[in-house]
Amino acid sequence: MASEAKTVEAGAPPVYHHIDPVNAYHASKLGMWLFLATEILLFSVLFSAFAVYNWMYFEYFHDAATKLDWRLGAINTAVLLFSSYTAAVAVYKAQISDNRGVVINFGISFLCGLIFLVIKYIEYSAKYEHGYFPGTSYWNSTEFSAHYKNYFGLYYTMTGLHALHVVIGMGVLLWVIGLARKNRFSSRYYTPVELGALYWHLVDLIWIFLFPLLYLID
Amino acid sequence: MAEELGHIIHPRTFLKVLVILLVLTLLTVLLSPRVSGEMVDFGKINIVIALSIAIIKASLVLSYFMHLKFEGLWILVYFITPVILLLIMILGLFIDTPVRIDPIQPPF
Amino acid sequence: MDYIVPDKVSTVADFFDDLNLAIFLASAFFTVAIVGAMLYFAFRYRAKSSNDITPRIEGNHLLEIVWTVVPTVVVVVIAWVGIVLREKMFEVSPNVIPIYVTAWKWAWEFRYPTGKRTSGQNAELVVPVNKPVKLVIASKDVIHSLFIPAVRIKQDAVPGQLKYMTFTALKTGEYPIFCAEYCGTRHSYMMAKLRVVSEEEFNTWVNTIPEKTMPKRILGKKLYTDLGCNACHSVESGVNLVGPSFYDVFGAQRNFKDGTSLTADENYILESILYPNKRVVQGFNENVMPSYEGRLSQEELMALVSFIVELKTAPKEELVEVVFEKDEKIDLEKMTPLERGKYLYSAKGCNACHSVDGSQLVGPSFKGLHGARREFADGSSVVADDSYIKDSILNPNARIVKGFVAAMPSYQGQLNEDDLAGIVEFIKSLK
Amino acid sequence: MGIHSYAVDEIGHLKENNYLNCDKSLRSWLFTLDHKRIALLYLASLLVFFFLGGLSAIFMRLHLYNVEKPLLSPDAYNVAFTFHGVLMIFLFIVPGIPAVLGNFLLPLMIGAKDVAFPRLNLLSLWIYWLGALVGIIGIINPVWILKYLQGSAISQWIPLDTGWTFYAPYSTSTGAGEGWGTIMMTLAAFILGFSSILTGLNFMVTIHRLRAPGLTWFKLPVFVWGIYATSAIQVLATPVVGITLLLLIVEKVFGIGIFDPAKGGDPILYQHFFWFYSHPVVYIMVLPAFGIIGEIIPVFSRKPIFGYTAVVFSSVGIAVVSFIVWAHHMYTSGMSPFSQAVFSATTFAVAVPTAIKVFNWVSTMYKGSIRFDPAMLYAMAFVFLFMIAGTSGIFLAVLGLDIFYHDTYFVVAHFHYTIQGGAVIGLIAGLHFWFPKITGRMYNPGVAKLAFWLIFLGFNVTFIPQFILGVQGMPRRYAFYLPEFEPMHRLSTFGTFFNAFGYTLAILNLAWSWAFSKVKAGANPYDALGLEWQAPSPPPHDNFVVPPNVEIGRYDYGVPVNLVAQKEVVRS
Repeated sequence: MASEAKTVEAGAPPVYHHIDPVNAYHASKLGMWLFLATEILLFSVLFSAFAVYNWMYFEYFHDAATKLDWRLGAINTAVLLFSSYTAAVAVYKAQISDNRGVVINFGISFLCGLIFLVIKYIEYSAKYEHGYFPGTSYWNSTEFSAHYKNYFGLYYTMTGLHALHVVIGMGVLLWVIGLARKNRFSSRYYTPVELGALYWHLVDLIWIFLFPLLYLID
Repeated sequence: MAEELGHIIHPRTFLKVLVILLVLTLLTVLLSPRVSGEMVDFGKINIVIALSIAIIKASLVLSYFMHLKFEGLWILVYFITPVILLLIMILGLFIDTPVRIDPIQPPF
Repeated sequence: MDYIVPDKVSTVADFFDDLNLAIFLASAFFTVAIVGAMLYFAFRYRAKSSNDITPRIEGNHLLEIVWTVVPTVVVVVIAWVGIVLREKMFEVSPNVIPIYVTAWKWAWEFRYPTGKRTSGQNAELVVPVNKPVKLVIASKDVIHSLFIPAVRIKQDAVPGQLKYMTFTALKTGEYPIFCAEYCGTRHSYMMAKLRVVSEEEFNTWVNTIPEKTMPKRILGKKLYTDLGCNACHSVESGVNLVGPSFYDVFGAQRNFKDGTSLTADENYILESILYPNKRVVQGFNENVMPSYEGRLSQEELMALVSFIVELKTAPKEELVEVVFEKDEKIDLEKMTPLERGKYLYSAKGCNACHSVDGSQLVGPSFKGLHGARREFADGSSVVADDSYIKDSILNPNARIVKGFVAAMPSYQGQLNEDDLAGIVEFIKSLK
Repeated sequence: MGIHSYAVDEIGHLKENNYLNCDKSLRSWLFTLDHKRIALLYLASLLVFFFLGGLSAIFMRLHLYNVEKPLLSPDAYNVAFTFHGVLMIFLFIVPGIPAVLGNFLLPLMIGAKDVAFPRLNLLSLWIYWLGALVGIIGIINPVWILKYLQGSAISQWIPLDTGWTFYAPYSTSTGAGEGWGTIMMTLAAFILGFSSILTGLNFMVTIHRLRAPGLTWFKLPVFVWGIYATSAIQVLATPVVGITLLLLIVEKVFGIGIFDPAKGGDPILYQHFFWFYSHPVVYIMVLPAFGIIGEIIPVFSRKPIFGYTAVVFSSVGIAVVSFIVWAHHMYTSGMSPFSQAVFSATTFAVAVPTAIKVFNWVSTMYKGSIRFDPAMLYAMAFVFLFMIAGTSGIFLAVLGLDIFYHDTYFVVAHFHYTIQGGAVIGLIAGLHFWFPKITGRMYNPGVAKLAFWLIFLGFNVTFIPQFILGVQGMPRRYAFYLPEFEPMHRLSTFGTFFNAFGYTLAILNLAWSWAFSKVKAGANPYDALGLEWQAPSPPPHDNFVVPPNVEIGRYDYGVPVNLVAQKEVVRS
């Protein structure tokens, strides 16, 4: 009974009983932007908590921030920017019905995501050796103040949640690559490509603000 | 048919935007006292510099990579509203937390 | 409205009640007017037939403008007056008496600059009449809120921060103090009293501090019974009740469950009062003794430690007199069984482990115990009658109720038949 | 896929092949993509949680009837009020009107066949059920049952007792069930938040993209505007509480000290983030109710709604202003005096649009031809109850008065008048008004009116005494009180039974009439104007047999030709 999206032939938009294809495209994009709004709000709470604590306990946060390695942060920023570029190119390829182009570009983005996670893993393990743990209860030395430990608490929460979104973004990219390999897209139907790219751009957007705030504050 | 769907931007423009973004990232890194020492240390203004460059980068990604420049009005509204709410939240917190004066510590 | 509103005690109360009444009258007027208009329209324009001809009124710009501007003006005025009232409430006048209030899970504590302290169930905020007072409020664990309805002011006690509240009492008398921010099990029992007294009475009250006048050891002895230590720690050498006897602690070698050991000195005694479960002596079980951290002031801790340290050196008769001094003076025979049981309940330290208001301490609560079915750890169960209560006082470890630890000392030989009957009578009265 | 042939009889009733009996298998119900069926599944789950929440409320009131011989121990009372708060808010009233009447009526009112993303709509329903399951487990706290069976002391492990606000130091340090209860319940609230976000997102895109051709923004019904404003708040406010509760969980699991003062955090920061969501959420609850009342009063007064643009702009205005007022819940929590003054000022900006709405409803009835159908009785009762709710809100918004009234029974009475007097009476009114459209049958008006009077009287007798308790200075969430508060508590408990019995009677009347009533309802039983009345009742899967005629203005009562035109549409 439910009018499932029946794919007639490659590249044709799915047919729904309640909405015509062009309207469906614009509706999906509108819905995606709304979802991006909720993601921005999700991170805005972390940003404002960080801003408040940074203002109140500036000295602690300042010396804690020196423990971070800004070189790895900078590389990560470059990696994500490049993956954002390839995601945008992938959308262009989909718009000109070049499914192979989509697979290649989203593949590159996926790899960049992987590199980002590897660098993140290196950073986290470096911190674990130095004994900077997320929770205040794990610290072995007691001469650090609670606010000093909180910096790392916030650092792990923000970068951890961002890394989780990178993983979700990579999952979305894989799903779209899967469809593109069955050359599902054409200039008449490329909504999943556009939505996947939008989500990936958001993940990059969040990191653009995370990098200076966490790594370079003084 | 394709034109009705979404606006098409040629990868050449994407490449130009990518280059500008990488340059801006380099600029942010160079301008931070942590990296290039006291020469650029202007105290509190550093945060403002870093954030403004980040805002420029973000607006570049938004308008070109995410086609926001060529979208309808409503999508722009849906993007601006959470940013305004972020500012309201930060403003609401900052008129309370830093301005809160607690009485003195009792003598014993 | 006056018989409902709590008594007006502080200078702010009048301003508060007038604003309160003014807004009440304004709201009542608007409500009656609008609902009245609605009811009038409803009956005046009742449907006569199924298709009456009704005028096509889409709106009326003038009317809409009026009823937007008028509420805005009214509301702005009220907001401004409200802000002025708040400023008056928290306005600190120059020569003010500071009182330090500390809230912890389910009790208030009021400390005065002269060192006078009241806390726990008999916490009392004593304030001179017509003199401004400033309360500096802190909390030890979760958010509480000092609420004095008679003064019309409330201020949260936030842990890790200090808040203040100030008022000038105009009328003497006793008024309730509540905790207004939910803080756990006994949130509704966390009450205290505000006692407004004359200037002279306040000065005498503030300066009579029992702790200061007594020698440390005597204060230690008073705390030893007040806090119920006597229920688990005896003061004769070798008599171990639930906990080790105090007599042979100081200077002795203590070896602990985790294999470590040290000679007991003042710091060890102080630490085991504040954090008893950190180091438990072999042969005793942990998670029995409650921590006294935050419930005793510095002097009281020092007094208790010095009492334990000087047990060996103190003259014997002062010690003996110390412990049993209460029995001789009060002649048990003349009391009724109920009074006797009630007196023994605190004298023998039962209050340390068994509450009378249903709340959970180390042992089961006495409230509603008599006549209730008791299931034991070994699965059997019996209705708690007189013989069961007597039996569990004399040899408590024979049958342990499910969910409790075998921690009760046996009172064999310390209580005679009448004492037991008295205690049973007292428990029966706690329905 | 052309339009099916539907046997619509002369009064617009569709016997076969309507959305209810077109496919009766359980699978077709649980995996339905039809917005009408999803609405009914939501309604069924909501009513279950409504009665569970009501039950815990009755236990509390019985306990408070006589505190000398208490029915519950202090712990049990804390669990009861947490149960009541969490169930009623997260599981009943927040999804409440948007999920039930919003889902059912939105596509009908804008002439669409379904919501924009039907599969997302089904996903929201399933996420709601998952959240409810996790929530119930969180509250009952199986760890507690396991340990109780193993014979350990009861008091160490009690079910969730932090109240629906989960305030930071209490919920992170002690917390119920060694943290199990709090973690599970905050996780459940996070999941339910997702369902709320996705529903809001769905409705906003539907209103943007799926309006019937010719239906411009200012021809939309007032209810659709209410749903649009509510969805905007749902989408923009819920993520904030989602991440705040996630931070609470992270804090308990990893020991990070963001909100816990023992670890260097600031508990007032938690209150800021929590109330940033929790004030807009009270407008999620009440804005759809404003929409429903804005639909009912014009129909039964046969008059267009007075000042349509004013009502629309006040709905959107409330949604906008609701984001800048959150800290009036925290006046006494130790905020800086300046921020208290600022938030007190912004709070009054919310009072004005609400007042405008009430004035507009009452003026709609001027010179109308008013029929006292049960739905109209509820609507008029709503106006009265909301006048009391609004004015008592003024008391709490005034900074000086709130220092006294915060966390007393005055607040309890105020928010019950706004939520129960507002949102729940709005939901019941909507269910009665659109009952013929949902089920194709008419309910028994006599029993409905009896249930109305029971609810109205019981509600007032329950909560007017609580206003007086508030003035006397009785704090809220108390399991024990001083003797001077006793008479009012007894009166309040006396009223609770009528209130509870009234709701049960109203719901049973609707259920019974759906199952057994012989009276078939036509497409337009009230001769009302509006797109949803042009669909047969109960509507088929694709909602409309004949493409809806948008030219007939929704509020053009008093113009006879429209009514006649309206009747033709249904039959052809």
